[in-house]
Amino acid sequence: MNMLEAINHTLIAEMERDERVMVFGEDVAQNGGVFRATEGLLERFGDERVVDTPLAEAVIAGTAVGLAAAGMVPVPEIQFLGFSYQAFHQIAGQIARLRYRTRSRFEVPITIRSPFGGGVRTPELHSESLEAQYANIPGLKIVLPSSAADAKGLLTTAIRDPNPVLFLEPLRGYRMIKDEVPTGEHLVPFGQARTVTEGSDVVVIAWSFMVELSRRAAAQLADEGISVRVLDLRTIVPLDTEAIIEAVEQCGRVVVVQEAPETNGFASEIIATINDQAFYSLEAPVQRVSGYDAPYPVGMLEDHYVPDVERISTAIRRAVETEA
Amino acid sequence: MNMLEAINHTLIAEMERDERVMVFGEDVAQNGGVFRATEGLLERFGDERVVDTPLAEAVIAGTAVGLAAAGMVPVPEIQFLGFSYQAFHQIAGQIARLRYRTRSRFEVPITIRSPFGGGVRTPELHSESLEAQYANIPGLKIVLPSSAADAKGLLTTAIRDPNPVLFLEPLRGYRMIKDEVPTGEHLVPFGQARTVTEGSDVVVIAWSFMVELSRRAAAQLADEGISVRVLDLRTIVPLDTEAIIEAVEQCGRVVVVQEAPETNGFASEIIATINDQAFYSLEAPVQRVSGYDAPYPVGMLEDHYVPDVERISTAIRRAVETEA
Amino acid sequence: MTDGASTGLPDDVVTAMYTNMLGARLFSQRIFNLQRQGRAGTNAPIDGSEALVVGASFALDPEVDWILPQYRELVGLERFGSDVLDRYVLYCIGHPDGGHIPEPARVWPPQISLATQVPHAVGLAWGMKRAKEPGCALVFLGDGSTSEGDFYEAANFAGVLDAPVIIVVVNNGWAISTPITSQTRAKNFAEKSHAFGIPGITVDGTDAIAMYEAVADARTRAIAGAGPTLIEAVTYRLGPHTTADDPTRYVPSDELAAAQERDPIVVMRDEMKRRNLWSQEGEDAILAEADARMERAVVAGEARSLDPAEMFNHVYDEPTPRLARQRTEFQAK
Amino acid sequence: MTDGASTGLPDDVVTAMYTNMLGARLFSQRIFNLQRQGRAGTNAPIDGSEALVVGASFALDPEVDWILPQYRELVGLERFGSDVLDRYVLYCIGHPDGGHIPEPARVWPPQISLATQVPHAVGLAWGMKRAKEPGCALVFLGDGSTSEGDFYEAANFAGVLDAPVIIVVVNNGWAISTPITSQTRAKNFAEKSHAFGIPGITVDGTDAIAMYEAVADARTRAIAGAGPTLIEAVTYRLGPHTTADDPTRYVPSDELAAAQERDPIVVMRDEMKRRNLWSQEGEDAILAEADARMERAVVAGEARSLDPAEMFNHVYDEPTPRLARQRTEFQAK
Ligand SMILES: Cc1ncc(C[n+]2csc(CCOP(=O)(O)OP(=O)(O)O)c2C)c(N)n1
Ligand SMILES: Cc1ncc(C[n+]2csc(CCOP(=O)(O)OP(=O)(O)O)c2C)c(N)n1
Ligand SMILES: [Mg+2]
Ligand SMILES: [Mg+2]
Repeated sequence: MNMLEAINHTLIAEMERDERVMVFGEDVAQNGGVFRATEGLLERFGDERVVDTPLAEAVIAGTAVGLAAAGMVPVPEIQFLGFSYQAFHQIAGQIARLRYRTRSRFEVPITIRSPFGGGVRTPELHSESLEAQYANIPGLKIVLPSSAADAKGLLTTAIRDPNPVLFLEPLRGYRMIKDEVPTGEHLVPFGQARTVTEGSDVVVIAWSFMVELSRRAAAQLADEGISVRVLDLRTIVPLDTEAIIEAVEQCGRVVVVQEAPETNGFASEIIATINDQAFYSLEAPVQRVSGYDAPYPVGMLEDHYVPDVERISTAIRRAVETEA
Repeated sequence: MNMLEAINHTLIAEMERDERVMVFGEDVAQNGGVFRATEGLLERFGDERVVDTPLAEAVIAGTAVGLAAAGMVPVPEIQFLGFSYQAFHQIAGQIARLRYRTRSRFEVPITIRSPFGGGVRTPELHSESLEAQYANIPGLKIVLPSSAADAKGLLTTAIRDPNPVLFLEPLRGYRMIKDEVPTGEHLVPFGQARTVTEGSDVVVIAWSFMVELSRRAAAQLADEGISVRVLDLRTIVPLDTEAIIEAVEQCGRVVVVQEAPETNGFASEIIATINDQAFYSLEAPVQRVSGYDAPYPVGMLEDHYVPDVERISTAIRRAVETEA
Repeated sequence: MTDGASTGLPDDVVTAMYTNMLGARLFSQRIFNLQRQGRAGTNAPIDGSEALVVGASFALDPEVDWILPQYRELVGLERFGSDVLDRYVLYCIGHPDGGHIPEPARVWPPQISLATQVPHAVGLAWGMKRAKEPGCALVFLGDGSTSEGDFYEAANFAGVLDAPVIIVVVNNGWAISTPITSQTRAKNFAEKSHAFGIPGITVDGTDAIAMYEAVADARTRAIAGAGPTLIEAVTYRLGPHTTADDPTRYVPSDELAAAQERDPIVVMRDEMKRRNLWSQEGEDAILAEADARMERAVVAGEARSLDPAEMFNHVYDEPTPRLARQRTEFQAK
Repeated sequence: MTDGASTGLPDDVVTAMYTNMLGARLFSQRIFNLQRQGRAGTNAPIDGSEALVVGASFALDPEVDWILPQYRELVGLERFGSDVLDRYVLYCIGHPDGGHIPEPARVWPPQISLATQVPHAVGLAWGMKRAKEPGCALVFLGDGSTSEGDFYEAANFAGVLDAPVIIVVVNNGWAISTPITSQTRAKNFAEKSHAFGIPGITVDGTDAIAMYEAVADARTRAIAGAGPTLIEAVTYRLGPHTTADDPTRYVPSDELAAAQERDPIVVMRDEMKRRNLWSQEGEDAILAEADARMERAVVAGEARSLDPAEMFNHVYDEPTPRLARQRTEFQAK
């Protein structure tokens, strides 16, 4: 099953399980979503639970707050993560804080789904990786599945979580990523990283589509005799610090890969966390592979911008070659 | 002169120098700004250049784009940085990118002024330190003066810079920070950190009001025989990587202080930068002092939340005591 | 403008409204003074909004309806439960429990990020409609706040949804120092309803009974499934914007003097007199009781304990490992 | 609705407009096909908007006025300079120079983040007013885009500023799959002008001459200092939303069939015929020339070189040290 199908199935399963779950956003109902992630929901659950909203991201996010207060479990979609900027004041200023402000009188069991990431020649603001801009905002959980099975397991957990969750789906992986998805109920807990490939020379830490590229780099380097562990964070908030420490202790050498611009991307936080808690296990500086500090570029340039297997492999080689 | 006066004088000087400069925002004209930063501008420059806008941050930022295209030099004010969230899509999605998108057909010489930071019992969303959320957005420059003299020198540079600048003013320092301000034209270039106090055992890297607290901690620890260098970054984009490397090489031990929440604050980027470029000079892990990963709290709790001299001193002691 | 001529409202209701209005002003003044004494943070006095707040709250049913205030209204919502005031006092003195108005009071805490509460109200009304609950949601926002995108986006969506929501624009002439003429060229704020295809009316917001009636009508429509209403309540801000403001810098004194003639307390007192319900002793007794009530709130508020580690609670239902680590470090200090 | 009955527009202007409209549709179809051949990215065809785009552009003065498009309009702006089309072709094939429409063409590049261009237009008009420049700014946005806060905030501020701006809402019935009935309950989009206190009119957007006149009037007002105008141009989206869309999933076929009766090209062709300006040969010649013009644009566009390191330019006027380092690393690869 591909990731899109896994998401679609999970939405159906959760809507069947809990009739408080509502899906809404731009083009999610009649059209089944511009990528068909919400296909068939309208027919199945009716127009009270699956709603095409006006073209207004702030009110999509903002009404979710009120719906939650009315006892609903809102699963709004922001059509592309770049347009979550229009809702930033509601997400960062309201959704993330309502529980805190009201000492839990109002819970915020909202899951905001949104695709992001490059490599598929989308127009401007459709491809940006913005997870780091959200990671500095306390109160949100930030989930980035890299496999279809995890998409199911993490989305199920997200919808049932009483906290607000940003559920970020890799656009490039929607149809490309295919794997075995458990049938029946399947929950993946937040804050538990996944070891994608075992290895002992170096650990590559990644999330979302960069996990797939890191896996390919690892496979390639195995032929060169480099044993690469790939660690998929799955959620960046909460962060599985223990898994990171353990991997650093065992491998001593680290590469962090992100699609976002270098400056203050989430890779910086990983490096800072390693500095705080596993400094003495480092045998060499952590290598970071990032997008560049330029806006996400247009189609003819994007393959140069987004990290690829080659750049990841180069960084891995550099990590293992650097003197201790 | 205090920082507020320095800002006010600089605005007057720049508006006198260049009649394209326009100041606008909520309550900036008739009322001279809620902190009086724009006091007297209306009387001096008239209501074509000093304008009270409707209460709408997105259009304050958005019209600045158009004004710039018409040849103006817009210096809009966002009353408190927390409300820049309402303009996030214009700042991050438009202002930061217009030059890039149009290959410099349209320049964006906009300086957005905004106060931020805690410690003065303001209501919700008035105290948040959001610089890290902007630092991950290519195309912006981010300036955070910590002295009155720098407020003048950096604001002058900002207004004359043909790129968009976020000029973030420490609320707590407006009247508290007083120092000698050069009379006449005074420009401080971007990307050049300032050594606030010399020292050789440990370097404390900070920006904005945390520089003042770090200076106090350094003074205090001098009595204990610890020689603390305090480095004020002044601008986080561009970042003075050279000054950071040099300080790390000389001191070997580092503390980074920020008011923002720990996770993915700009301190993370400093640590990542040190990892990239000065790893082998580190004699101990970098210590980071931050706000906590909770929303900025209400008045009775804020002194517990914001880093203070004591927390900074503790971190400095820990940095020098940690074994190499 | 809907006229506020007195109607069939029973005398005891009118007296209760007047009592509530007097209390609101007194509570507000006391909190203002607490700030002056360094015992409370920045706060925004209600002066001028008493009639429209009390009138609206009396037209609602506290058992089924919701109120989402901006920040100026909380002292006037006694009818929605005494917790509202007690918690607002905590809020003003900077205690985190001030943001928690306990059940069953159907009132949201103050909103500082202007107009963001309008989408919340629309979402709440939408949810109530879906759940087939009987009530409606009423949201207050200021004239200045109508310039924010959130107001328009939410009011427009409310129209599409036929959501049972009442949007009350409190036109008090000012947004801090910015007059309504710098805010919009719309003929009035009720006119903005055309953009959403919903009814919009302008009410004399200094007249509690007029406000009562307008909200009662809107509520009837909302509950009948006829959708939202936009109510512009016209009044004048009789005090400073907040404790941090100096209105003499910008409010024309003649305009203020004219507005004071229509002080909502005076307007309602006249109605009380017309109905032979008013006496000086009665007024003194109301004020004395309000004073005692406020004193209790302040004493209790200031006595309320607070563990600084509270700062780490309620970020999530359970702290993340990192937050738990930060709390441990904090407590070890 | 303003009637589109033909007026005193000279024949040569009408012919020029028709030529422009035919070209617009042809260019759009060619670019659509490029995407199908894998030679261009996602793009949005103009079908249905030709009359309103060309009508508007003819009512403006390319020497002094500005146009801020959404994304569907750029193929129709030949009057503002041939660079507009050439650059739009580059834009669609993913070349960064596509975003740079060189001077003196007073046209902004496509805007993807919907409605964000409206504040830009208002700011530009505001600046022109302050600079006492003679022109105005015209901004296009879709029916769906009117639901965004930016539209309301900007139109409202434009009213306060008396900014010389013309806001054209292209009501083509759809925002991707979302019909206007899910977008708003407003009677029509011109009604939204009440919220801003500015004139609002509804025009038949399939009639280029009606559009011409409406924009000409609005421009006269704008330049006279009488402030902004909101124009709703009513048409119907005759094609898919973009190359990525399948409208058969949601567009009722009878509705589409009815709309095709009012195809703007047909409407204008009828006017040409009425004026005895039309002939099959004439039409063929126009199309042949447009075809050749487009061919040149595509050939030049596809031949245009591109250094991948361009990706690091124009982020700032001068790269920051970090960006310069990244560029060096990139080039060393
Ligand atoms: C989004 C946002 N922008 C700016 C502010 C700062 N601010 C606080 S109150 C205020 C004026 C509000 O005016 P209005 O909406 O008319 O309400 P009033 O105070 O008159 O009751 C402003 C600008 C804010 N709190 N939130
Ligand atoms: C802020 C934002 N939200 C969502 C989108 C995704 N999107 C692209 S086009 C579109 C529909 C636009 O409809 P309308 O404004 O009516 O213009 P039309 O395409 O009909 O010309 C949507 C939702 C976007 N580009 N920008
Ligand atoms: Mg007001
Ligand atoms: Mg449309």
